[in-house]
Amino acid sequence: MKIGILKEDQDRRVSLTPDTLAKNAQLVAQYLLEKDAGQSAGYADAAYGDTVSVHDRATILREADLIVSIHPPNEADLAQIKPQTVLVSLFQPYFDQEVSDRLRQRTLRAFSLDMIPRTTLAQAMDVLSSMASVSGYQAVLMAANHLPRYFPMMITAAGSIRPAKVLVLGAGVAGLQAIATAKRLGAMVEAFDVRKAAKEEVESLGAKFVEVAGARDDAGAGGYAVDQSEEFLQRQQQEVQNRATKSDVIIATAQIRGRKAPILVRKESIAQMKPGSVIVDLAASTGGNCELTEDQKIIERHGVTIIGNSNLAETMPQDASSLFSNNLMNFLRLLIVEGELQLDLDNEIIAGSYITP
Amino acid sequence: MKIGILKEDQDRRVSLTPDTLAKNAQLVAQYLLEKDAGQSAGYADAAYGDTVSVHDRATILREADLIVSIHPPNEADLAQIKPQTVLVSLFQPYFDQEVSDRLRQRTLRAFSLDMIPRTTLAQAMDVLSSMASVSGYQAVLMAANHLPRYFPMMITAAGSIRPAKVLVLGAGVAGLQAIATAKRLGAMVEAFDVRKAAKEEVESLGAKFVEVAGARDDAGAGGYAVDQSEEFLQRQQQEVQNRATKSDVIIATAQIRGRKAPILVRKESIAQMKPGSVIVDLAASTGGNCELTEDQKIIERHGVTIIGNSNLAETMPQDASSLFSNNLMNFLRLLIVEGELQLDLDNEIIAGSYITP
Amino acid sequence: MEAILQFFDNNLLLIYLLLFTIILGFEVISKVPSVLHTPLMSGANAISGVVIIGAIILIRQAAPDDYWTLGLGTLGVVLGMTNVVGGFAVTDRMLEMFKKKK
Amino acid sequence: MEAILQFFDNNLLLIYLLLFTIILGFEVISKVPSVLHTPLMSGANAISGVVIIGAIILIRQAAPDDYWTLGLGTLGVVLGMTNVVGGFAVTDRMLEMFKKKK
Amino acid sequence: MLTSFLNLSYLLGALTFVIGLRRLSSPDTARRGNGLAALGMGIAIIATMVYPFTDAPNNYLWIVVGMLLGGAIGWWSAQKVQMTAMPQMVSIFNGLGGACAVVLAMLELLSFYAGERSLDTGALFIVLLALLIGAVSFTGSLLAFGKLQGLVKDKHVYLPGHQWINIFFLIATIGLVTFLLVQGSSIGSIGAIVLMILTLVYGFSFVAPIGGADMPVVISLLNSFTGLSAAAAGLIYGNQIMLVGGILVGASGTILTVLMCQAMNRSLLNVLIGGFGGGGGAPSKGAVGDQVAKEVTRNDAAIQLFYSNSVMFVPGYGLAVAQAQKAIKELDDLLSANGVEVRYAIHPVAGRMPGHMNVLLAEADVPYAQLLDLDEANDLFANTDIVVVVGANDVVNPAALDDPGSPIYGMPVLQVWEAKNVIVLKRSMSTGYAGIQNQLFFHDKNRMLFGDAKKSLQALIGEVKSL
Amino acid sequence: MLTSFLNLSYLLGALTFVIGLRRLSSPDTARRGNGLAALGMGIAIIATMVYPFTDAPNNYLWIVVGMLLGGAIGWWSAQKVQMTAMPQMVSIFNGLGGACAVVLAMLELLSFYAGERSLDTGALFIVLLALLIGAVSFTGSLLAFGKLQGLVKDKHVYLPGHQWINIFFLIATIGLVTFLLVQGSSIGSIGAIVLMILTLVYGFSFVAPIGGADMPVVISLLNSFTGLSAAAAGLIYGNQIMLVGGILVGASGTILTVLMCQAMNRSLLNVLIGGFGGGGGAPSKGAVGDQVAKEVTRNDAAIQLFYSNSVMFVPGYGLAVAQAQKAIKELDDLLSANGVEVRYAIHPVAGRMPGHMNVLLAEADVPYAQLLDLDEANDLFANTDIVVVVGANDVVNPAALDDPGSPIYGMPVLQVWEAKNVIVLKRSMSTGYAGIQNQLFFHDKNRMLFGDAKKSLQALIGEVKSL
Ligand SMILES: NC(=O)c1ccc[n+]([C@@H]2O[C@H](COP(=O)([O-])OP(=O)(O)OC[C@H]3O[C@@H](n4cnc5c(N)ncnc54)[C@H](OP(=O)(O)O)[C@@H]3O)[C@@H](O)[C@H]2O)c1
Ligand SMILES: NC(=O)c1ccc[n+]([C@@H]2O[C@H](COP(=O)([O-])OP(=O)(O)OC[C@H]3O[C@@H](n4cnc5c(N)ncnc54)[C@H](OP(=O)(O)O)[C@@H]3O)[C@@H](O)[C@H]2O)c1
Ligand SMILES: NC(=O)c1ccc[n+]([C@@H]2O[C@H](COP(=O)([O-])OP(=O)(O)OC[C@H]3O[C@@H](n4cnc5c(N)ncnc54)[C@H](O)[C@@H]3O)[C@@H](O)[C@H]2O)c1
Ligand SMILES: NC(=O)c1ccc[n+]([C@@H]2O[C@H](COP(=O)([O-])OP(=O)(O)OC[C@H]3O[C@@H](n4cnc5c(N)ncnc54)[C@H](O)[C@@H]3O)[C@@H](O)[C@H]2O)c1
Repeated sequence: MKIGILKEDQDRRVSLTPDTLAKNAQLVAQYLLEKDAGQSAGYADAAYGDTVSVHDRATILREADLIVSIHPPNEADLAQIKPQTVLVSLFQPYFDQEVSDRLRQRTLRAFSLDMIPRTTLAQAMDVLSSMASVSGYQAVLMAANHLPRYFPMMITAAGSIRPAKVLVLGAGVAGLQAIATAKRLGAMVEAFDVRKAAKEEVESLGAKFVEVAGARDDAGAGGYAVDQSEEFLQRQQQEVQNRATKSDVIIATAQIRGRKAPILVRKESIAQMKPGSVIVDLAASTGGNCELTEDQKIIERHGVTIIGNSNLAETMPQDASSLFSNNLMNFLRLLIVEGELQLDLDNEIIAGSYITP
Repeated sequence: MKIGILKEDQDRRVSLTPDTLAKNAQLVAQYLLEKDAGQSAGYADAAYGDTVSVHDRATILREADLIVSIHPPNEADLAQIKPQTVLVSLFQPYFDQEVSDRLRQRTLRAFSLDMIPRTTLAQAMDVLSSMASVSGYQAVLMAANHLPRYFPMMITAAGSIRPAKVLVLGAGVAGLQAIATAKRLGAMVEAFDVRKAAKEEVESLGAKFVEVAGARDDAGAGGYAVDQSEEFLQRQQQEVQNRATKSDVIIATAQIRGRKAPILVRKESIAQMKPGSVIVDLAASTGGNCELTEDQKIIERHGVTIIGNSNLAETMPQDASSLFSNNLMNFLRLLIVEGELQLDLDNEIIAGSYITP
Repeated sequence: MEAILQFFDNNLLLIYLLLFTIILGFEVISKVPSVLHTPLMSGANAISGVVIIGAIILIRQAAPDDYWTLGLGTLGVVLGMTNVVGGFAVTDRMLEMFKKKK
Repeated sequence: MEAILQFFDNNLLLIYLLLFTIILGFEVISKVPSVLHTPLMSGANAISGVVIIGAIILIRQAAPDDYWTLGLGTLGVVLGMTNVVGGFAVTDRMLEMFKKKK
Repeated sequence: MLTSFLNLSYLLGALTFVIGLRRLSSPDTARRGNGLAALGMGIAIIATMVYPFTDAPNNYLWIVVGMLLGGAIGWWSAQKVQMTAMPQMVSIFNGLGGACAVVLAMLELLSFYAGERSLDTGALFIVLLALLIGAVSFTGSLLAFGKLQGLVKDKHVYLPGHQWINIFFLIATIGLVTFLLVQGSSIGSIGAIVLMILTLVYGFSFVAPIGGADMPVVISLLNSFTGLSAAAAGLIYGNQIMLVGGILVGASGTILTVLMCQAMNRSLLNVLIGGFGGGGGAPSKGAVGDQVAKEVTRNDAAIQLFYSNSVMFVPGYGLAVAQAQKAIKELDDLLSANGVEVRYAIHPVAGRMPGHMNVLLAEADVPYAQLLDLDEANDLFANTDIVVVVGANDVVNPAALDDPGSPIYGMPVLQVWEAKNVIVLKRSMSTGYAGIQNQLFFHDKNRMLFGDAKKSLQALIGEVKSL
Repeated sequence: MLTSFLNLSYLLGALTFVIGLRRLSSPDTARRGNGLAALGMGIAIIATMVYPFTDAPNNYLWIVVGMLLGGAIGWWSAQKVQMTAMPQMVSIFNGLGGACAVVLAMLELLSFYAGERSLDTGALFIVLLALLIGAVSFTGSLLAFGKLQGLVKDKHVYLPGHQWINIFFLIATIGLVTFLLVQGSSIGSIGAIVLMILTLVYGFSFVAPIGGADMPVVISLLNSFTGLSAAAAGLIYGNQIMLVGGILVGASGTILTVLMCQAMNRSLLNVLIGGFGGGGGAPSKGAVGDQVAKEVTRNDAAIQLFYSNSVMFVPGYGLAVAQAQKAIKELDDLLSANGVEVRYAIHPVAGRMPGHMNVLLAEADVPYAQLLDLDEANDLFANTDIVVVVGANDVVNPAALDDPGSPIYGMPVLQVWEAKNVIVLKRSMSTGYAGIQNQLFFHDKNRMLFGDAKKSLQALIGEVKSL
């Protein structure tokens, strides 16, 4: 079986790294690497060694039996791919609802990594988690870099600096990592979320949980958040408004699967924030938790820097690639048995991620 | 007495902040603020309140009896200033050796804040310390932001990430703050310096000290480093080379007062570093500790990002201004007694910083 | 009452001794770490087998043909000796794991 | 030797008592926190003033005209009483600072 | 001269008892203390054997045979008994000591009633006391043994209203003793026999309603009874070592009983009375359906840890919830200082976010070098003495390897059961994130230590410090 | 009947002594223990007073006058003495007890030599023992008092080769006692007088070479001597309470002496012999030039902290060097748990970099709310019971305020001397970064606790836990 590794277009990461391949030689396969695919992540073509052959994109699209990438190949690429080829990527069918139809039309078989169920068992393949974790970490670093103030408290000869207040909205994977990182840097951290379990999770990192009473429970939603009542959302926004005006940094990560992100920080709240404060909105790609967020942009409004970026993992390409690559490989090892594709639809993970049945 | 506050040219900080002025109303003076001087640091003109009048630069240069700024006024500005005016700024006479002559020629009286002796007593006015502290903190954040890897160790479902190794060269104020910040973020930190006391100081932050035997002692140099023997420097570079090739991040802060910074990281060492590694060179303005550093630039060489910037304090303008401002005010309170300039040359601090006697 | 006081005055030292022994028994134990509760109980139990001495004295002083006393006394010796030997041995085994390292 | 053994057998209970008292004395102190060393010393010192009882007995049994014995005995009472009263009082003062809060 | 020798031996013996007990109460000296007491006992026995009683027929054969027999039985059973069955063993030995006192007292009484010996009321009282205490101790110990050994189920011996039965026995015993004292020798040996039977039954009944879990406390109490009966026998024979030894055991046994209750956070009365009412104790915390996970006490856990060579901590989400990171590090430091090799096995998905455990342990300053990842740890478990699982669950679930029906089948887990012993610290038997039961908890090698992880760790720290 | 009453009173008294001593060894019960022993003593004295000796002339007037006099002196001096002079006071009381024994023994001997009373060799030996031990204790205690009170300088009483002098005294005493025993009453009262003088001198000489700093140990030793002499007197009078009380004090005094030596990390022999050779002890650590900073022991410091209402820590560079941040937090937690209000005063330039203390304390998880900056702290010192300066120096130097010649004159500092007490933890008297001496160390309110900050804090933690 020939596995093609594409170079990402607007992303410095790569989907498979040399280390992963070296550790998983038992996966009987032939790897075709697009030229300079790993370059920007710190993995030169040479690092992949002899077992991997380097080609141009067209060759790979044409010849590979299975093509891996982080972002899905574009339409032009798809046109070049031979039928029945297997694609593994983040197709995000929740946002691009026709994607499976398009792929099926071309008789391609596609697995979307973001559709892997978030069970304990599947965690080793859960790229959403590993990338969210990177994002959460980077979000705090970015905020710290943009904040014109210190994070930690400092009592110095030139005056006493009070610790920065960081508010984390949404305590999923990214949110938790953001909490941990901000705490490490010495900030006072509070967080909130609508999931019941979130309180314990937040407190398990030593941060303060902001409770807004009356959240709708999420039992049965598989760990994902559910829609909340209008009245609740209002009270929540009230609370966020209160906290936001007192915060130096807001890290917004609240998302609801397959829907627009909830707006948690309204214009008015932003206007009341201290000048220089920073909002990092990781939910930007689905509309953002902050009303003023513009996706993929760093803007300043009312003296507040608003960073809209849902792909911060890309800013830490080396480790992010390595994590992605390990996740992906764990998935491939499920998919490929002794060099053959094994489409075991009884397997929850395979069935869940197979978007072109 | 009229005190003029200039807006900085290439710097987001401001030399006096509203908070400082509010807290020091007892200093009988009239403040003339250049328009938008504090804007970029988060201090709008309005924040300065009624006691401060806002003017254009020319007016201030013309009318003020005492002019404060972070960077010295340029020649054009100087030409506009009336004789006998007192200037307080960072003139850096060690680097710009003719500055005092130039000022004296214009019969201006100048105090250079960087010349304040670094005694325990003068610490409250020691802008070098407070700014270096900001720089050390920001250097680590910047490095973390540029490093394509995590700082902390992470054992995750997508593989284990080893902690980043951070090497801090020069354990002065900036170096120590860098050590503390990098440790907070979870990196493994080692540091070295030629001062004897540095070992204890580094260890007092829980980091490892890299010893290179045979350093020349510095007793009597007032805490500043002294030149080292050629042979020692060679062994040191050897050691740095060893450590550097194993480091993910190098924060270079080694400086010798009034001289070119020692080159501690040679080209060859950089070539051997892991791709993606980051060097932040705070000594850039005096030549840099790293052979390839280019001042005020972020470059990539051999896959290593080299950030040359001696003015990182500027990237955290709000707190940096506030600290600077407090330092400056402490100095002014020494200089101005009941609204009158008190040129007490018996005072070590005043005498030390008075560069146009 | 008179008799008790009489007894008290006559056995003053014995009473001092009894009281002091009781206090000593309390004292000696009062700060034992709970990890030692069972071994200590076992050791104390072995000591309570001291009653065997009574059985020995009894037999030694019994008439050689008083089989009733001899038999029961020997039963007492067997019981007491089991208690003593078993008690100390079992305690020792329990305490083996406290052997100092190195 | 014979005399000593004789003494031993005759005063068996007394010897038990002495030995047990000594052990008790050791035991009772053996785990005192060092903050209590001085008060404890002081308290023990007060107790050693029990010798005053000897002086009282002496005087009560002395002839009323034996001024020598009476005088010296009274000296003994004064000394002993000073030791007892002063000792306990001083200990109490030292221990005042251990008063429980709240 | 020879009397002096006997007296001296007894004095020596008594001293070794005191000092032996003293040393038994500190781990460092306990073993030597036990040896010392044994030595003293030996000296006393030998002295008793060789002292030339005037006109005594001696009957050495009987004695030696009895001693050899008893010694052999005692030694043999002490060697055979399993470490886990120690309390039972102690109980049975204790019962035998009580029985010995019964025998002595009965002989004394029989000859008294037969008119061969005269006893004044005081002496008679003491003999009766030896009899009754010894008898209660005897049957009580036997029943305690049975319960601990699992031969007798609590419910088999517990009668409704048992507390009234026991009160009746108590009154009956006191009444009978008073009666016998008043009657003197006139009543004949039947009185003694009735008293013996009554108290034997009373001993059994006394222990019957007390829950199996409280048996150690009961044994300790019965042990102090045996001591008292030995002391009473000592008074009969005017023998100081029996007197002193018995009193010592009586006193220390009593205080030990109280301490044991304290360690269980209960009062002695509560154990005895509570048992009266409860009839069998509360169901174990470790029970899930039919299966019951075995528990370990904090002190046993502490001993195991302290005297092991290598310990592996397996932190999980519970560590984070309990915010026990500093406590785990403190325990680590204490153990390390004693030469125990301490490491941490970090499962990739332990906690609730990637690197959760790393964040916590870094906060507590655990050096990176001590952290092992999954593969490293799995290689090492077989050579690890004790694994301490702190609030982890799914990541140590063997179902991932051996239960194809399990939702986590196929996930790599930390195979802690490969280690020699496992101790799991968690609050209850509830499940973890994945919501599935964990067979590890019922594994032979595993013991549960229930409670909040931080509190449990702090308790362990306290115990280890007291060692 | 009345004898029983006397015996019972004595028994009760003896028991209160035992229990009193027991309680004295735990802080919670110490005060009541002392009261109990005092009560027992009172009962024993009253019983002795009222028991009707057959044909006794009683002479109550003498006794009552003596008791009132002694009681008044004792009470008055106990109330007047300063807290810091307690050991001296104990010493002098102890000496008086010894003197009392001397008086009793001398009276006994005088009547013996006058032929008014007969004593067998054993009894004579015991009387001589009471005399000699009491005498040594008497003069020894007086000298110890003098040394502690500063009335006698070590060098004034120390003779070259003093150890030989003492050995000579020892041999002479033994020789004389043997001689007196052999001679019996034939020698006349001169023998007793010579022995008394000899042993009085010996007591003085015994203490002479021992360094002033070791006096508490010596007092404890002499105290156990007094106990023994009381016990000997008890044997003379056949009086159990004197016997038991004396023996108790003798035994516990001995063990206490050993414990005190251990707490000083020395052996008893070392104190006694070391003194023999050393003649005056090592110079104090706290001496700089003419000035001597006063030290505090760890246990005194711990008591002060534990029983205070508010404590302010002042961390400095030494905290960082010692990496004592976790230790300070642990002590904080312990004190807070006891209701002490704990805060931290952070000087702006403490440490070696801006925010140095913040970094460390954040690492140890000290909540930000507990950190006070310079102005906040200076406002609070006056209401703070104890300031604990942990490895800070320049930042608490009063010279900054009151010594215009000082290089740091004008710098704002933490005015810790405004608090009720200050304890400084550092390793020596060396200077800090600025290289200037610190008058705070010699301040009346200040006490030094020398040693590495982490070790000292850990020692304090240990002491506080034992309270
Ligand atoms: N790492 C990640 O990125 C991530 C993200 C999301 C989900 N997960 C999932 O989370 C699970 C992690 O496994 P795990 O073993 O760490 O945790 P776990 O399986 O969730 O088990 C945690 C255990 O800790 C105990 N516990 C909770 N609070 C405690 C306290 N205060 N003191 C003592 N024990 C306490 C609970 O039992 P008691 O209630 O009986 O005390 C519980 O059984 C995996 O299933 C994983 O898939 C991981
Ligand atoms: N904060 C800043 O930015 C900065 C930067 C540079 C210089 N400084 C200067 O540093 C000084 C700071 O004052 P400070 O009071 O914090 O420190 P300091 O005046 O330097 O005094 C520190 C004291 O700690 C003691 N010490 C050192 N190691 C110890 C250990 N292991 N255990 C216990 N004690 C130990 C030392 O005494 P022993 O040797 O007797 O133990 C020393 O006297 C000021 O003079 C300041 O101007 C500050
Ligand atoms: N099975 C596994 O082992 C596994 C693996 C990864 C994640 N998970 C779980 O899945 C869950 C979601 O993780 P994620 O990071 O991908 O979530 P996400 O990115 O979908 O959402 C981020 C967070 O935002 C929260 N949120 C949604 N609406 C909100 C609102 N209106 N206000 C505040 N917060 C709001 C969500 O509750 C969630 O915690 C988490 O509970 C995580 O623990 C489980
Ligand atoms: N009196 C005060 O209270 C006070 C205030 C501020 C700073 N200081 C002291 O002044 C000193 C200098 O501080 P700074 O940060 O301004 O110094 P700096 O910026 O001049 O130099 C930074 C560090 O580089 C080191 N260095 C020089 N040559 C080196 C070489 N070849 N290799 C390695 N390291 C080399 C120096 O020793 C110094 O520690 C420090 O000791 C600091 O504690 C004192």
